Amino acid sequence: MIDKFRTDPAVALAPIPSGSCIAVGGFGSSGRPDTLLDALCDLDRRDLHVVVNNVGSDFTGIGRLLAEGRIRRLTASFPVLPEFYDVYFAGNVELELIPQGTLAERLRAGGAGIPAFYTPSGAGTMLADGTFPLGYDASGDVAACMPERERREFGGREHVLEYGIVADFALVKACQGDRRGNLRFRLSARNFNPLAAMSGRYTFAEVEHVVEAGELGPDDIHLPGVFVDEVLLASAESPRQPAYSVIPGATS
Amino acid sequence: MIDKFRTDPAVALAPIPSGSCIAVGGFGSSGRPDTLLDALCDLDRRDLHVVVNNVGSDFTGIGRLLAEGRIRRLTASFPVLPEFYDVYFAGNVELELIPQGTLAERLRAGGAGIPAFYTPSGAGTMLADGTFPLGYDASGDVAACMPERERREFGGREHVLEYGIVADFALVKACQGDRRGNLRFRLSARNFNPLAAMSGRYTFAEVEHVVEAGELGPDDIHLPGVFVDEVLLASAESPRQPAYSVIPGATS
Amino acid sequence: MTQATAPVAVGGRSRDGIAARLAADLKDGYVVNLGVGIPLLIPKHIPAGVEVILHAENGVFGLGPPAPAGQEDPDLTDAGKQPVTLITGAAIVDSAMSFAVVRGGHLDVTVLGALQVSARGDLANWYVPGKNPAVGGAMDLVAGAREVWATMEHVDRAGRPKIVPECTFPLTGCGVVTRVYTDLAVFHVIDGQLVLKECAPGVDPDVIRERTAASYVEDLG
Amino acid sequence: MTQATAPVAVGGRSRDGIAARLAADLKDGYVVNLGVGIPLLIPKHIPAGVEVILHAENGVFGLGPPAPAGQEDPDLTDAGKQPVTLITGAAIVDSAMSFAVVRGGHLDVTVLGALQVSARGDLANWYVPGKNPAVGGAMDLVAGAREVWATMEHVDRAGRPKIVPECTFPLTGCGVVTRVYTDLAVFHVIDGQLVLKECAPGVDPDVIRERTAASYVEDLG
Repeated sequence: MIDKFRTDPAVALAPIPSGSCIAVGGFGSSGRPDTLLDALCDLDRRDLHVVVNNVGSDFTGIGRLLAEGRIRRLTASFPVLPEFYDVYFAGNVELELIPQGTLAERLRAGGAGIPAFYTPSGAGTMLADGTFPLGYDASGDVAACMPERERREFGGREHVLEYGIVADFALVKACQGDRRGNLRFRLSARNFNPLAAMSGRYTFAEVEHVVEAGELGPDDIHLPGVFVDEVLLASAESPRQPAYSVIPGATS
Repeated sequence: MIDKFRTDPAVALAPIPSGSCIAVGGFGSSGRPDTLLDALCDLDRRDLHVVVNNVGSDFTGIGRLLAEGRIRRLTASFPVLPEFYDVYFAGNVELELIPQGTLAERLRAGGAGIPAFYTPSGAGTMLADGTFPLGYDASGDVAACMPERERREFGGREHVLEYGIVADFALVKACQGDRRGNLRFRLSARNFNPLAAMSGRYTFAEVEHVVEAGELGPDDIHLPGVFVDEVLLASAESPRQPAYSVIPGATS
Repeated sequence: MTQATAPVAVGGRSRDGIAARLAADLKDGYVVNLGVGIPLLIPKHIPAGVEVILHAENGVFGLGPPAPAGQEDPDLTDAGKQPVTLITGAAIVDSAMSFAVVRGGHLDVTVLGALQVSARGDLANWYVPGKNPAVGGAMDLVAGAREVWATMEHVDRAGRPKIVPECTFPLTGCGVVTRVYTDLAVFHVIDGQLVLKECAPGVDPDVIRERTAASYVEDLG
Repeated sequence: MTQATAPVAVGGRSRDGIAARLAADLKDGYVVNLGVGIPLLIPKHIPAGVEVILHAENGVFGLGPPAPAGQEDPDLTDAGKQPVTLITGAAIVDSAMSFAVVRGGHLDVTVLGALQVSARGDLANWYVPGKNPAVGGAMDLVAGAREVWATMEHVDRAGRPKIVPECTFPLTGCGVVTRVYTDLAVFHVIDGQLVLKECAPGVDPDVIRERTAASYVEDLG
């Protein structure tokens, strides 16, 4: 019988070695797998390449990984946290800055067996022309730049070649999950979670609610269990959500 | 107020000219927009480039377009209908034969602003090397072949370059739709419908059930209304579905 | 801070006035993405009877007003991570689908703040060198939306023109801007050329000319 | 039809026997796509206690048995357009996601019928020149699945070997086959080289050699 449920995050994540590339879901703290990120910190993993849309605004979640010096490279669109930049400019972490839509598409592509695709996003900018500093050295000079993107015209317009991202592992969060790994997300906490899950060669999902197989209808599953390897219950410390508001008839 | 509901298929589809490229949802007769396809035939449109996974097994739906000689080119993975091949070998319709996964991805890519992507599917086969007959002449000789695909290695493996498909129009079928064009599909009738809808510059959806805005929860919409321009009620002649069977505990 | 070098007041629109002027150009049924700054003032100025679907790049189609105090839901935020509400009939998608909409040309308008706009519609709005770089969805939005409307003060706090022959700040996109709404004027970009379409009430075309570094055509008909 | 040239019977497995032998190699938790022909005989032979998720390329993860008479649902078919059922906890996706799973290497095994398999694991199974061409998902499946298991009679109806030095029929994929299950034998493809791993009960290795045109290594340990 297929049973992807696991109970102990420390045991589950133990096979993740230092140095891994890890795709993480969430947009700020919304839909971020804090239970798994905390377990990774507690396991003292270091030298990580973290692929995530943003760091968030405090020292929880990705911010904790950063504060504890566990990140070697961040691939993101919107780091935000000022302390991240201190570490970046000091030469202690690399930043691969990627347009948000390109990042989402690269994660999906990696999971979908598409090694590369062309996009107009970023064409003609310093995120494509090889001048954006990937990292600094200790004296504050640029040590390396992000690679220049291959360019090609389609329909008379310049596009850049972007590569699919296949992460060694993925950490994601969902609202509900069953023993087969089928996941359902809630509202805008969905965001990058299905894409990070697709990108991971081995994917861990924390869920707010463990459900029986069949409780999620076949048309109500946002991500089929084939992309998920292990399912854990989110820590009770994770914030629980109240009912969201629909403003009837409001248009803005 | 946004109201994408239309009542008369003949009036709605009248702006589709002969010669158009039309993406159509469905897998065989499952999820195929027969109400819209019948309207297109009744409007006597001809010389169409139809992008659809398969023709089906009879002269309804795509089969009717074919029987009435309205198709100039078919882009598909699995034509099936023997009469299609009679017309193909007689030089009266072109066939662009595409691996099914590539076809799905090309429709999605066209709708997603990805002009081209690389895939391993079809690499090293006659669907990629420029030898598959696109069409025949009246004497039964090959008049033209499908273009040879650009090749490129990624990870030591050969891939081919495939282009996004942007169709002039799309015809799709859903189970439910609201006035904003939000759609929800039912079971395996979903198939190519969301992708055809994305690919269309202008998309018509026929739905089995018209619902109020808000009746479909925000997490229960399979395709956001932004991809849909007009929504029509499927003809009552379309088959209605009984409840499907779940075999508890069955594993095969 | 820079009072000594601040520009002489010449009238023109307030930030709310810019938002209201732009909102008047939104059409019923438009799907619109709003950036931070002046764009966030737009919703309250959308004309009655005009239904606009507001898109948040984190996957919301149909943003409502900010969440009332005490009803914030951590699972429902906008692209600025602020708790929001939904309109009836809103749809949620994942980030790849959100940007499939954007990149695929299914967004009618994206309204963005700008550091600079060039004579041919180049946009710089994501990065001030020396500060902390972050791009978010800006490059996807300008590459994909059918219309890119830049909103900004006509000159910066030091009085320097922000509509310039060539952007000196790093570009967000090349030739992407289709309209510019400032406190002084409305420009359209037509065939790669800036065209002055409107002066704000009480603002003389000469005032615009002296505060605009880029060349442009006048079409105030 | 071709009785006159039919091969001499040499024992070996029936079609159901091939399916049962292959089914014994499926592991608990595998996600498996089954083609038409012999592969469709596999479900009834899956060992007790082994839970396998059957994938249909039209977007089903968790196919159940064919729909009972009178309970067919036109909205629920398999890739062969036959009415099916779902197992408890099945998931439905669209065709792009269905093939994202396939192409992305998330399918454990695809089991396909074959016209020919070459010495290095090339597969031909989609098209007999002169007949009606249709490809479906075959090229995606062989390109993407972790394992590609070909099932077929060892020789064709005329007695000609189907395991050949080079495929003469048009290829479905190059070097994609990882195992071959026939009425006579089980081969694995290891480092681009066919390896005979098993003879069917009562079948002598010499019989396999004379009915196999491709060179291969024997590893019957």
